[in-house]
Amino acid sequence: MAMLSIVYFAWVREAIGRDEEQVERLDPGRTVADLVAMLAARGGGYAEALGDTARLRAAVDQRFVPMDSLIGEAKEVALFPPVTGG
Amino acid sequence: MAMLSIVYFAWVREAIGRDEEQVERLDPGRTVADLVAMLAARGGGYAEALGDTARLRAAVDQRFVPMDSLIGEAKEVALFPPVTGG
Amino acid sequence: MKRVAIQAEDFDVGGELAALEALGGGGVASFTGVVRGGNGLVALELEQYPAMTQAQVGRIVDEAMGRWPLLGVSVIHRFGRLEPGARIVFVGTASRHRTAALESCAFLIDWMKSDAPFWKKEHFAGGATQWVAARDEDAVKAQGWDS
Amino acid sequence: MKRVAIQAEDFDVGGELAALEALGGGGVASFTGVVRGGNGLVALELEQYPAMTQAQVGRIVDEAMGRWPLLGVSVIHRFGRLEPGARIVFVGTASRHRTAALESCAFLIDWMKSDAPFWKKEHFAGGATQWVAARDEDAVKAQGWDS
Repeated sequence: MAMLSIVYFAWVREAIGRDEEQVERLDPGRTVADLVAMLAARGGGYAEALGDTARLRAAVDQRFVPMDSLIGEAKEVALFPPVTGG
Repeated sequence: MAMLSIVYFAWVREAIGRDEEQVERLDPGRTVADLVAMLAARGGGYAEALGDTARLRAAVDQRFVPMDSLIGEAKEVALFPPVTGG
Repeated sequence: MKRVAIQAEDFDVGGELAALEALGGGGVASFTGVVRGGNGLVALELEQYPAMTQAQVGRIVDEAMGRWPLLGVSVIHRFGRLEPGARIVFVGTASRHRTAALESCAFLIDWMKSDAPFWKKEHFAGGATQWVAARDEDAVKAQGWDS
Repeated sequence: MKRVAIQAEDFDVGGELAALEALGGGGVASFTGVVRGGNGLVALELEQYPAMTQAQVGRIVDEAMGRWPLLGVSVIHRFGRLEPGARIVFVGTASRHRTAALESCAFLIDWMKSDAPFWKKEHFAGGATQWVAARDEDAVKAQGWDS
């Protein structure tokens, strides 16, 4: 079964308590926001980290994307706070 | 008798063949342009270097000034081409 | 010349600039970012998204080289734990035109400061920590280059 | 920190920048001008007006420090005979604000390039020489900062 990697950074990573995990690949019609809602529904650190999408940014296969982007056939979704640069 | 130093730079210096000379201090009503005309009237390298004031720039006591500035009680007048910086 | 380095180690600014000077363009501009102290800060911890950083920085360097007539660009960004006074980021640009060198340097550092995939965590005396929030002004500044 | 040096000798860019980094501002910008080769140029000879140069450069540095919130400025300009690849001029600025560091660096190098009392003579292979003419574009650029 095809899997999707999810990677977390900064306080998203800290709240969830891990920096990477694998989930079953979603229906190609699902968006990043759908994935975030699905993960937040787990409660606990997930709800804390992912409950407010306004505080989150995402990348699909190492490209920044808006939350309503389709995940499609991507291999990796990254969820993180707005970057703070150098 | 009070003297005025005149200093020359770049091709003005080369055409005149010296980098510095002393002249008697002029009447306080005289301008830099008057001094230039007086020197150019000597002919030779002076005429070559100082004949066309549009090609010249000046400083009085180490301050850039327009050609119609009064020399007044200044101690040093510098005559040179437009600067070319670094 | 195009050099992008994402590294934990410090770097030699003089050496980076000498390589850019040697390209023969006549003008080299640079910006170096250093960890600022104050408010009891004992260290800044920089986290990155390694799979993304090198590619993203490379892409923005290509964009700068397309926009300005540059002979060389060097970008270095550090990650890990950095104490006040430590260098974080360096951008160097070489061109025959000083305006091109200066403007592209400003463009690149604006992008590095607002869009590069790094996150900063402040460590204070006594053990308190805090993730630095993104500053809107940086995003606005970087967008100013889009048009 | 304010440093103005008019000298024949080369200088250490890394060392100059390290002194500016040490001021704690967080941002250091620089521009280095290097003699460009080409067209058979074997050397550039820089003549200055010594009684004027140091004071003039000091004055423009003071002006930059009044206009931007700077912690330090370093300006170095060489005179004498310089071969292609040699450094001619350096401007470094340190600030808490990277825009201030970058803008003041651009302001100072524009001034140095258009208004500093230096004259350049080109020496070519075969012995020909030519005084470099002032470029109008430099004067226009420097004036752009007046308002």
